[in-house]
Amino acid sequence: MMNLVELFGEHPGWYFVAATLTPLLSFVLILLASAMWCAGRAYRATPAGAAIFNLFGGEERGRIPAFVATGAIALAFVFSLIGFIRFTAQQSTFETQINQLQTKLHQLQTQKKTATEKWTHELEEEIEAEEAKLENKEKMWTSARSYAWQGNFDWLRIRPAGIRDADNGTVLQLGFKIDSLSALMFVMVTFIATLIHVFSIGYMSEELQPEVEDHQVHTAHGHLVRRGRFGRFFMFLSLFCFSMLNLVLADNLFQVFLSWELVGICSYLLIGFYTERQSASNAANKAFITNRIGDAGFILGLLILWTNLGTFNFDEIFQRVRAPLSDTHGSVDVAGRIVRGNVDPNNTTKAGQRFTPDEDGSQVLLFPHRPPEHYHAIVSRVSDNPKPDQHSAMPYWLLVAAGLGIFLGCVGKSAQFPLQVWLPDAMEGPTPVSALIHAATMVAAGVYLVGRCYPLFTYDALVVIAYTGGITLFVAATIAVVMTDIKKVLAYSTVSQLGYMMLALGVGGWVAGLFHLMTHAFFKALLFLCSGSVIYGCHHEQDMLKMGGLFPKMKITALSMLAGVLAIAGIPLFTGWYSKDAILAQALGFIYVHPQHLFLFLLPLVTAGITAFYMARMWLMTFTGKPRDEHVYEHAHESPWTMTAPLIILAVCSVCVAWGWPIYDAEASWLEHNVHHAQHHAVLADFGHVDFTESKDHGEYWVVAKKQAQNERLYAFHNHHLAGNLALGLVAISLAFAGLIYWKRVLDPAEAKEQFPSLHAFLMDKWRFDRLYSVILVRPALVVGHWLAWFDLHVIDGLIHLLSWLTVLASKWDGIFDNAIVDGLVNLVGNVMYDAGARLRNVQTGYLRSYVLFLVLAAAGIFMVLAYFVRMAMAG
Amino acid sequence: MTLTDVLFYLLAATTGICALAVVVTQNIVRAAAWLLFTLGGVSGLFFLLGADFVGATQLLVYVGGTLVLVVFGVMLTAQGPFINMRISAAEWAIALSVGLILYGVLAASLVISKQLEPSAGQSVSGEMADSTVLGQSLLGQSQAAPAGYLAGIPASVSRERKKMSYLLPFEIVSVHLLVVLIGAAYLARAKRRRSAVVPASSPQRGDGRTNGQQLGVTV
Amino acid sequence: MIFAVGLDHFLLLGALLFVCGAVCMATKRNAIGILMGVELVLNAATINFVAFARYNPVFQVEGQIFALFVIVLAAAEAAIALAIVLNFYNNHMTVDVDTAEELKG
Amino acid sequence: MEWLSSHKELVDGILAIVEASLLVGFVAGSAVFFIWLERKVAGRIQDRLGPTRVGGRFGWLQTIADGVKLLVKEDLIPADADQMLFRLGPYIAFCGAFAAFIALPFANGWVAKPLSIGVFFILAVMSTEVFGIILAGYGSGSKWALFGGIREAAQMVSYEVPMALCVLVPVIVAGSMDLNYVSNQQAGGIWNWYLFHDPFTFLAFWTYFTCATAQCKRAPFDLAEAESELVAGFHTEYSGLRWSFFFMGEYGAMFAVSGIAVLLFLGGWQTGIPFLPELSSWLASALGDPEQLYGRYWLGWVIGNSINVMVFVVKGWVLVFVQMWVRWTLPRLRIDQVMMTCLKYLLPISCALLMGVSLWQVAVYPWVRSYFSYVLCAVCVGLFAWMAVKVVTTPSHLPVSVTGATNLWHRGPIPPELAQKP
Repeated sequence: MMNLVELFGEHPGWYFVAATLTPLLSFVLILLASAMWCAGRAYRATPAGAAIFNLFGGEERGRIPAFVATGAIALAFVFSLIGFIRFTAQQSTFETQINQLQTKLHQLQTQKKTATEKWTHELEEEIEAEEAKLENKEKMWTSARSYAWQGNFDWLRIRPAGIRDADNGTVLQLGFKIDSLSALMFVMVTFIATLIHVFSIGYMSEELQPEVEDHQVHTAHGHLVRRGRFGRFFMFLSLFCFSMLNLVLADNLFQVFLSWELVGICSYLLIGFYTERQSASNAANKAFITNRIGDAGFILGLLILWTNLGTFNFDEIFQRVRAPLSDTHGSVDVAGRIVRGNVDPNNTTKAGQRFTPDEDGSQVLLFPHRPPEHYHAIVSRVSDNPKPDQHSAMPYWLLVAAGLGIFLGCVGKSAQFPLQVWLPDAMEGPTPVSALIHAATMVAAGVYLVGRCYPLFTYDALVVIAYTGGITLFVAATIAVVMTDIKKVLAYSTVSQLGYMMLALGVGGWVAGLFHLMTHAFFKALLFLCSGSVIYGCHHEQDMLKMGGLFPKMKITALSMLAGVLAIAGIPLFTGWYSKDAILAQALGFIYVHPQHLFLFLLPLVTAGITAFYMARMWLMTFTGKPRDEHVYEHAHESPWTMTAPLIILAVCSVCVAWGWPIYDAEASWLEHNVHHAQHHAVLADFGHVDFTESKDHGEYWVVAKKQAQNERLYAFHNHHLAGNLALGLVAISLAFAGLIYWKRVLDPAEAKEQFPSLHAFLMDKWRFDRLYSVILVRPALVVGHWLAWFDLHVIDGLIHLLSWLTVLASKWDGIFDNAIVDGLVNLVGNVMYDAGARLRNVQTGYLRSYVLFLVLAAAGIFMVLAYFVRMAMAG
Repeated sequence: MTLTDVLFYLLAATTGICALAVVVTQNIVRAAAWLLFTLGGVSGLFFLLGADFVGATQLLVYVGGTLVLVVFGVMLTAQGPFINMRISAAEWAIALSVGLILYGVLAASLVISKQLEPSAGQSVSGEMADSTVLGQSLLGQSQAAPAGYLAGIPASVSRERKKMSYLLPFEIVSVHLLVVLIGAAYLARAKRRRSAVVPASSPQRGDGRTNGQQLGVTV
Repeated sequence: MIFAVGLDHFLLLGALLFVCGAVCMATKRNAIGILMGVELVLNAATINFVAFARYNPVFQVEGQIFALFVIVLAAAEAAIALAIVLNFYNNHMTVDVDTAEELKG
Repeated sequence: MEWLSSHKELVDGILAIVEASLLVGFVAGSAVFFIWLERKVAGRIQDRLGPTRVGGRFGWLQTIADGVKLLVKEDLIPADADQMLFRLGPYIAFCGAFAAFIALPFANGWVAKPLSIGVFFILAVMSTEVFGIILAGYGSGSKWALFGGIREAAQMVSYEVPMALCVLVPVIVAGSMDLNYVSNQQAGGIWNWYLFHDPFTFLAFWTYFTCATAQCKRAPFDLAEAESELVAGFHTEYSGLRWSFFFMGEYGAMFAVSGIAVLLFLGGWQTGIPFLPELSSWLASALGDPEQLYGRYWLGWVIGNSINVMVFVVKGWVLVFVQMWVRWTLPRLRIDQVMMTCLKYLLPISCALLMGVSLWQVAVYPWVRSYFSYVLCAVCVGLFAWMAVKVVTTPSHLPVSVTGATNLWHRGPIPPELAQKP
């Protein structure tokens, strides 16, 4: 116990580990309980079995699993809250001190500029002292962070035979590294997950009955009747929470990958929760397979990184890829950049190969992640065998491929442009699942990973990311406009919001993207839960064409959903506003520098309007106007408090979770500042403004540095309001438009449908993606499969039959040969032996004493021989 | 011809003669008695050599333990008061000749080695390791023989010794003893079936002679 | 002078005991007599060990240690052998080893 | 002096003979004394007087007379006996007991052969005694003798084990098997005796003494010569001098085991008077440094040692007396009970004691160890004093001759049913 106290006191990072493990614990508990239940049920004829069966719930297995899971996740939330508070406290103290030092240093330098000669050297001394202090303080902060907020241990270590050195061999580690991003993610995930657990207690309540009738599955005897799966649902939820938190917690790519797959399987299980429904199982398979495609890329990326960098740890990877901030000779100009160059393999010496820096060289310089005492960051010779503690080089295209591979994984997980098809179908799962997985957390995992791995991505990779995001957000938004299923609309909006995030990351808006991730998590969860509440109220009616005018029936739901709608639409002072403005501003700054990428700004800008339109459409169609379906309308009712309470909380959150002071300032959001702490210096190096006035001359690297030095962020900062206002204008217009159509009924959507039937069909058909895939992927696969089956059936089997026939034939002859010759020989030998034995047996008198005599004789003989040999040896 | 030599010759004579007596005597219990003197003589030789501990152990284990066991064995398997199994003269002749051959060979090899290394054997090491050293080397604390080709070490050369442990053999022997204890108890336990049958229907019992089963109660 | 006792004398005595033991084993029909022969042989070995321990300073520990082990193992051997003899007696109603000729070829 | 140093071995031989004869004399003498003592003790315990007439008072010549009788008795050997073994038996038995005295120090450094493994040696040679008895029992060619011999052998062989284990207990405490060293360790106050050293040695003493009694085939373990069952056990067929050899052996063994007990547990020749060593050393330092002291006043050293011898012998006799006391007080066990006592109780107990004392040495707080002996000593002395007081204050029945009662089986007023009989 004492140890635990010390552990959490000195290494508060373990709070997060605890938060990660609690859901796992609940998962295991529920699993064991249900295992016992099943065992007991199998033997419930016997008294013992019956006892166990009743002990673990009997026929009516109440809400206990739900309470266990909810309690676990709530506990996790408490843990991560404590951890978060402690982390922010420590961080803020250190950073205030560091800022004070920096300001003082700045004052001194300005003084030095204006001072007279006689004071200069004293000032210089003082400056040096201050610099030393600053460096010291930063060192302290890093060490404190690594001491308190990081930790890892070797999970398994596979060595090549003979290597005993700890640095060699394959080491897979499990570890945790907490920075403000992951801390925030923890709080966010656990908080939302807790609310969603509470919500699901209400929403899944009908699964409590021992017999549930599934109206959507038709069997020979009418509807399918099955056992309720309340506990299973929460078990999956717990497992899911564990894997998601573990993903956030991880400090190395391998752990991320593990939890990545766990998340995938959980989403598979939850999407296919209503297994009996064909659509559900199809959707589950679809999601899973689509993710496999992405994960193939992920694995490729992992392999490339492992082979070239020899480590999975984030910090080490980044230290190897990106130039260090400073080396023994002071600050480095290309600090935090990817240094490219050419390696001349012919010109190799003992020191290694010659490396000539070049801004578009074919190789990338890899830096040591355990630098020696005295070293020069940019070297002209790299060792030709990549060791983690010395300079080496790897092909540039491989780095790009690795980045793209990992990004492909994220594309699959976050349903980006080529692979976005699975997410809308995933709405087959229960609505809380949709809320938890497909809005708040799992799809966020992709974005989170892109953010984590940011330093890995070269400029080219980033551009790809940005375009993927752009296309995705536009496509999804357009589809969302025509969807009538309320959950599908939300699903597409999710896809498009994720596109926003990806785009932001691509254009260097690291903070903006992840900031949007947080805010979006809140309001999207809110929206989904609201839709869930609506669906629940309307007895699992999801089609908006059958709703309408529900506002008086379910006020709380309607109002909280309105908050979510406004938030996602980016109305000022709602959370969405801060993040979306940041993204747009970044995109604008980006195209200022790279005008050729104009679309990267236009698409999000336009889509902001579209978003506002379809969200408004959804809300209005659902809650206003006159009811379209009387049956639904009469039965509609407000949900129980377990469902509404989370709605209210989330509504409040999605209004004010991003506020800062002053509220009206889009850049003063505290959430954003907190995310900002975690930003890797590579981001600034790639997109930030670099000041060359004080930098020392490092020969030709100057050129590289200068050419790479852009300042997208500077422009973004200056044009923040421009972008924001443009978007706001569009939003206002589209809101008004939506209002006219769906509220005032000035325009009729049906007319628009008749106006552009082809476009509508195209959009309804989701841009024909599924059809395209089935044409170019599925059908060819089937055809090839048939060919292969035919080949297998006729050619291979034929060969095998032939072989077997030949074998039989041969073995016949062989049998003859065996019996005649081999056995003959063997028998001959056996007979000889037998006769010999029959003659020799007489030696075995069976009398102990004769044996002893033989022994003694043998001893004598041996002694004679020995004596003879010894004499020979000694004498000769 | 010092006192030690005299004692040696006395003890050696006792030992050898008694050993021969063990061989020639036909009565097994007398053989045991002669064996007693042989063993006693051997332990006396140990004392003479200064190996007190070994000598005492010899007495305790052999005379106090093994011999008594042997006599028990005699009496448990006794069919008459004086057991007597003669063998043919021919066998005697063979055995004796073989034994003589062996002895000749051994003596010859001794002589040969004498010729080869005249200094061998005549050097008396000043001090015999006392029980403390033995105990320590059984615990692996003291120093034992130097590694190397044993025969290659000329006598009277005491060289740098390395630490070597007899702890493991010691443990093994103890465990071995335990196993033996159990095994012997298992093997020798009175067979119910037999002990039910034997005393009644054993022809060579009856007249005032002892039989093993009765004594088995006492032992 | 020849009477000065040296290593050889002990070795000769050991050899004598050894041979006596061997012959004893070879001539006794009584199982226990054979056991006695074994004891003699083991004692011969012990004598040699201790004599070496005395006359070769290199072995002054080993000689005694090995002698001890020999003694202990001899005791164990005797116990087991007697147990076997008792079994033998239970099965054959005699301790004449010549009756144990099941292994006769 | 020259001559001595030049003919060292000759001198050694002569010395050996002298020492041996001294020891034989002691053993024989003590045997004589013990036999007399036994008869007296037996008599007293059975409300008899025991020998009174021979040699005037106390019948102190009784044993001599018996000896003469034994010498002149006919020495007969049964026809069915195995002559050689029959003759051999008593000598082996006696030698076994006698050889124990070779390593038994009577005083500081006064020991025939100082051995670093003295106690082990003594146990070893005493274990050979059993063989003589077996031979005697077997050689007599008599069923009774054989039974006695076998029983005896079984009993002694099995009782050796717990006895040796108990001996190991103080050996562990002292860290040596050299009896001289062990008893020097216990110099000083009585609380330094290993008896009081710790609870395990304390218990070990009693266990050892029990085993020793059985080892000497003394009652209540004297199944070898259980008159009621087998006439006289292994020495049924013996008479005359051979028979007396057995008895010398027995009494020698009794004194030997008692001597071991004294040396290991009861401080050997140490008087147990506190501060005596300090006193003597102070004296020595007052008179000059010890080496010179021994050089100058070697006579004083001899005298002191002679006193030690007396102390030692008296302690040994006391224990022997206790053995006799027990013999005439307790009834005889059955053979199976004897074996059970050894194998089922004494053996585990002694093992436990061995482990316990080892743990005590390594695992107990030093201050506990240092103070425990005082406490235990105080308790024991107190108990002893109380017992003594009790014994003295309880009225004891005087022997018949003194009371003058005519009816040996009945004491006090004659009961009426007896009185009415004519």
